[in-house]
Amino acid sequence: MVKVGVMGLTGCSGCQCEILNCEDAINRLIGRVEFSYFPLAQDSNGFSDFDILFVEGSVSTELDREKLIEGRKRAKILVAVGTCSCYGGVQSQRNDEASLEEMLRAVYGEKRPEVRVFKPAPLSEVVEVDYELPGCPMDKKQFVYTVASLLNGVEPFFPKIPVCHECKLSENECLLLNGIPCQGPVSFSGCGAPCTAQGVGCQGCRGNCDFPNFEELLSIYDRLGLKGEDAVRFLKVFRGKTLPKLKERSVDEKGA
Amino acid sequence: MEFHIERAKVLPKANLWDFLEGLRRVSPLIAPVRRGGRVAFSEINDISDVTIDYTRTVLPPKKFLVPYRRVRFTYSTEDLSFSSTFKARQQIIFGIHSCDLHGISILDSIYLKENPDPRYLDVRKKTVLIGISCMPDDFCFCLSTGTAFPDGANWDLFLTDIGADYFVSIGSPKGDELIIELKELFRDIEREDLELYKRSTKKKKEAFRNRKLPDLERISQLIELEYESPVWEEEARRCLSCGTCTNVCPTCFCYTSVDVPDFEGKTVKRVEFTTSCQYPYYSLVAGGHYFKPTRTARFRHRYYHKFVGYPYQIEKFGCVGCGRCSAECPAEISMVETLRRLRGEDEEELREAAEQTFTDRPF
Amino acid sequence: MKKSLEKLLNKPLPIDPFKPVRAVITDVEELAPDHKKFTFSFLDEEASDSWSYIPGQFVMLTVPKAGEIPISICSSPTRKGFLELTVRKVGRKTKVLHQLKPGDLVAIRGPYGNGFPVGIMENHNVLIIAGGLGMAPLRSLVWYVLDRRHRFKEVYLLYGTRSYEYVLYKEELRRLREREDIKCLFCLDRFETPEDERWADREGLLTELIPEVDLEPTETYVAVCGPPVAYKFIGKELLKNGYPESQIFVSLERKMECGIGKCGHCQIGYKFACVDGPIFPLWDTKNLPEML
Amino acid sequence: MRRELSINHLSRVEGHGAVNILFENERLKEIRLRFTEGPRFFEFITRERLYSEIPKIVSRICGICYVSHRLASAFAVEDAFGVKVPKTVELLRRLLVVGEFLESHALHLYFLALPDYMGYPGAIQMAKDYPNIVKRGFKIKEVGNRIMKLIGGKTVHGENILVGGFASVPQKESLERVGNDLRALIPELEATLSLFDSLDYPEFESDVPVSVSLDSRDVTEFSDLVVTSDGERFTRKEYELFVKEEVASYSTAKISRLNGKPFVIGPLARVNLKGGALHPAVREEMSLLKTKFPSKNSFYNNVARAVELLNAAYRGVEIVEELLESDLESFNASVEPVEGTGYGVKEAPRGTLYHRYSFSKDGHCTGANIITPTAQLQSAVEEDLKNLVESYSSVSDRELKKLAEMLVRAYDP
Ligand SMILES: Cc1cc2nc3c(=O)[nH]c(=O)nc-3n(C[C@H](O)[C@H](O)[C@H](O)COP(=O)(O)OP(=O)(O)OC[C@H]3O[C@@H](n4cnc5c(N)ncnc54)[C@H](O)[C@@H]3O)c2cc1C
Ligand code: SF4
Ligand code: SF4
Ligand code: SF4
Repeated sequence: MVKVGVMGLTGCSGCQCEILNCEDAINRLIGRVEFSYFPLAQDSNGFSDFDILFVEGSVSTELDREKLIEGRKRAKILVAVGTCSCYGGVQSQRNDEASLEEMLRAVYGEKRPEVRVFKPAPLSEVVEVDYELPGCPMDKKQFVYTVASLLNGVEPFFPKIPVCHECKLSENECLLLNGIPCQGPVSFSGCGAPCTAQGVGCQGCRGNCDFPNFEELLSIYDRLGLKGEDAVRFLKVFRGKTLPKLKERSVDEKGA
Repeated sequence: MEFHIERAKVLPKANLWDFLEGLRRVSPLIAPVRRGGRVAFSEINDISDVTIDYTRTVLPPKKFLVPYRRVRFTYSTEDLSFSSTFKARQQIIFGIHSCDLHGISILDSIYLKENPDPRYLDVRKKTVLIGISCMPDDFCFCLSTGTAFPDGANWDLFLTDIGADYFVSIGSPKGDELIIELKELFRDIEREDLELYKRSTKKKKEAFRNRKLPDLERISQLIELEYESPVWEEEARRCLSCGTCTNVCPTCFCYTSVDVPDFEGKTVKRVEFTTSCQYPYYSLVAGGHYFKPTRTARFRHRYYHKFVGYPYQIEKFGCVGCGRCSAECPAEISMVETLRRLRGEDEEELREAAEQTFTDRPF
Repeated sequence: MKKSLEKLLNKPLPIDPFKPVRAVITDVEELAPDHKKFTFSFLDEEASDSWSYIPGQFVMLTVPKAGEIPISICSSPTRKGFLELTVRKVGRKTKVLHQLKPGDLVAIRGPYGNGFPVGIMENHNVLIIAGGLGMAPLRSLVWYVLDRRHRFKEVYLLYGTRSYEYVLYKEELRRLREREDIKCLFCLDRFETPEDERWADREGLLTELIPEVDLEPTETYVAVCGPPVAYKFIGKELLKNGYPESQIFVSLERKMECGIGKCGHCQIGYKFACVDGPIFPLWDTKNLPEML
Repeated sequence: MRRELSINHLSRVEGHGAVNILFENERLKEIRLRFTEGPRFFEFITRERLYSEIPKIVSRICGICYVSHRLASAFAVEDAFGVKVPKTVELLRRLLVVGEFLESHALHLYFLALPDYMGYPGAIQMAKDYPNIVKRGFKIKEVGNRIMKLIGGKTVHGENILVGGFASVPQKESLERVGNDLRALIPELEATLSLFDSLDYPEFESDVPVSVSLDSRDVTEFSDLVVTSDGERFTRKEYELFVKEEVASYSTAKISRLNGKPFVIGPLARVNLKGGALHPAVREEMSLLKTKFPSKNSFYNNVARAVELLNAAYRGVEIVEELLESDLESFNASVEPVEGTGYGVKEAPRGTLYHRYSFSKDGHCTGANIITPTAQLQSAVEEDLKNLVESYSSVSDRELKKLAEMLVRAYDP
């Protein structure tokens, strides 16, 4: 039996829900895989050795940290699921704009919770992560593919190509050409571009594709009326610190 | 005076819908359909969905010949026996514009000349291509690429709008069979029809007058000689590397393949999916080395391949002037503009060039 | 309809060039860290008999569950009944391959590519220059030439790699060095262990060995394979020493998915590494942009 | 003598909770329900963001009831800017809520709660022996997911739920399919109701003084008014006057009190307060149940949930029918930012939810407050736990722990 764990740190449980939404996969996994740790779905969660440990959520408290470090020690393969665990998630979008103290004051006033808290951080800042499945929430199909690959001892393959790829191949009209700010050209595909299919600009929930051209995108936004800081904040929601400092990039740096 | 030609017929416009209905009785019918602001080639269930009057679809009809995602094989891990359930079906694709027909003949050369792909051949043999005439918009430059008219290509029927009727050219025995099958809808051509047909050619050419068209004379050499031109970098600065230009192109063919095992590890699917030379990973090899490391290199490569690579491989340009890559580009980069800048043409010269393309074309 | 197109479309369906044949691993040898040599034999006798190739060609190897990779053939067509591939572990698919053992099944299609122009090399001197893993395809050429020794004039083998630890085919090379009919010159990037010193003729780069070759350049065909960065320097040095650029052949690698000119990844300028290469005359490197 | 019972990690609840029960000299000294979930600073990260970004950001508060957060925040923004949405938007939003309740309640009932009563650690293990029951849970969830995906774009965090309406709306054919799905689901939901009605719930009487709910017919309708079992009524603007939040040092969730007292929200509170307004077919079904409403037994939250599930499907069918007759062309209102503050309340699956935002005149958020059901339930659940421990003081530690867990779970905090 392959031992699988699903651990939640600080997040919205959306990714764990998506795992529970994989009815087919779960049914087929029963008998091959033992969920030895999955507190959202079951009691008796032994913290034993894991063949694969999926971790959702960002590291935001001392407890998160301890659980993650312990999990890493016991896991042969550790997979970060969701944007929180891969990049820090929405909660980390203003990490660079304020100190932890300011953040706490904005939420709790002068009192402080007893637990020790940190600025929300992705797993990779604390432990080594083997694979990342970003997305808010992560994509079910990619999850199933990853599980299937790992069960077979093969690494999953996710080229970081932009969301435009999937959007165009679904024959959607380009939203940018229709005046709607969209992050498709700079975002990592794999979701099947569900948002753009509905006429909502891609919000970049899966983070950056390889060598994104933010500068050109910002100048397009500017033409569409999304200007200055607002445009940068729009890009920052899910990218947090993975959004590069924009002014310093030039076109012919490697891959640019 | 008796006037009789068997290789063309006339379809009164009023009969078009009956014609489509007739086609659909023969085999599954694919035709352009309007959805929201876009037109897409789709399988037709209801003839009234068909749009005759369109300028360009987002994706070319290529998707019905080479699907963007396809399973090449399934293999068993126990005995490594490779099998494929693929079976081409009969289909009619109706309403293809001239540029796209030329696009298909480019694909024919790519897939069938060297190491022919049986799967493509199977699909192609079972597909009937019916073209229709069109008028250009600001993005079209098929006149430069020599693909504005469907001369001597690979189609079965071609409908040219001559006012009240369609002038139907018959390009193959398969096309002829369809006409015979539905002969009550057609009439023989008369002298006036031929006159109108000739005039329609002129009318389409006229529509390109006073338009900026790229001059493709010696373009292959020019691109090689201007390989280091700053134009590439200037244009590439705006490029988002989003791959739209290649994904919508009727002649692009690049793909990546991955093996996808099932949970039990018993069978594996070999999946091929369309990719683009604009993506960095396209040229990434061991040691993290990118053969096309910069956006400029990737941007330039597309032009290089279209105008230098294809001519070397298949003796035709890889561009049919359909204008999709420019019309769909989110950064509004225009192929015409880039080529024009590369040549260093100013407005005046450009108009001259446009005149010239009327008379002689490279292919 | 155009004649050419009509001809293409009227052909009967060909056999699927994407479909590999089955082979079994008969031997695995660890050559150096992360480098293994695999020996295969075909399950199907017909495939086994009809299998022939030219040095410098490659195959598409299906690593079960992981996918297909292009790998140069390192055995010589002069020795029949088996096929050898040397593979370095660099990523997803090669990692899985390295776990396979004798008796395991794989699937192979090919051979692909043009290979070295062995026909026109006959009756000339042959200078073989290998860097690192470039020794793999050139090993095929070495044995081809040695097995038909009388057809060639002088033969030289220059081989350079990181350190003794990374020397491939150690035992074989040691024996080659003892032969009279091939001259071997070996170098290592840097001497660090006594073994390094014992093994190599020289500390330094391959380019430094070239002037030591005692051949009439115009009478010589040169075959080069190594890391892409080395080509520029090796090419320059060869030209400086008088070797004509139409007689120098280099083997180039690109990303590759299909091996038969359908996937596009391997384009080098206007050529395809898989069907127009992977062996290119040095002249092409001047004229194909981004060749190196 | 001290005796301490602690459940460090509550399983089968969304988020992270822990319970500490402290006895001194055989008497209950203290009960603490702690939420150890890391803070995510939503009140902080929404600041300076454009109003249009708010629903997207706060959606991430909870992956199960994200529709509620998105809608409550959209209500608040629309309130601040004085936006009136067209009828279609209202209907589609209500249909979304149907999807949300199907998904969330089915998840809770079948996957989080039921294993307790059937004696399994979780639904995955239960599936081996009761495949059909678990399958039913999946099926209900699936229909909910399909609705949310159809309208919102994704099953979780659909980005099409925006201030002012939607960027696009489904085709009529898809809506018809939803209607059929819902109709086909009704027998399954009836079976669910009788299953949860038939379970053996622990004997228990809660003495949390007040129940609170929105003043709508049921959860599939929206309202700006809040009603309490004390007969109090107040508007969304007054919410913070009545419901006061404070920071408890031991928990990262804040604690709320209504007029200084703990209060309950959620399925049981809603059915107790507004059960009479449910769909007639549901009321009929309810009259046949073993369980009688109003009920003071918090474990009956589970039955109330099953009641709401059935009601959601019936209402969903009605909404679809109305949508099919309405014009699907106008699916968003124009939104022009003005300076001001707006309020939004909504019944989330686990209880009443409140959002407030202030905006500068160019539409940047200048302040936010979000009161989640979890925060509001905290003191009520603590109160209930106290009561539970006192009434079951004689049972073993293990059993008591188990009971405490089941009780917390019944609230699905
Ligand atoms: C004609 C030809 C002959 C080759 N001969 C040999 C040989 O004899 N021995 C040998 O060890 N290798 C050879 N290679 C390289 C070999 O194909 C790659 O190392 C292999 O495909 C990597 O696969 P992977 O899945 O393990 O790596 P991946 O996980 O796919 O990638 C790991 C790294 O390898 C790169 N890579 C992927 N595909 C290729 C590729 N086709 N070529 C080079 N790098 C690639 C990736 O970009 C990445 O940087 C040859 C390649 C070509 C084109
Ligand atoms: S389209 Fe963009 S926002 Fe939507 S799921 Fe994909 S990456 Fe996320
Ligand atoms: S390169 Fe552009 S214009 Fe040319 S065929 Fe392709 S999409 Fe059309
Ligand atoms: S290399 Fe680029 S331009 Fe050429 S066919 Fe491939 S994707 Fe298209």
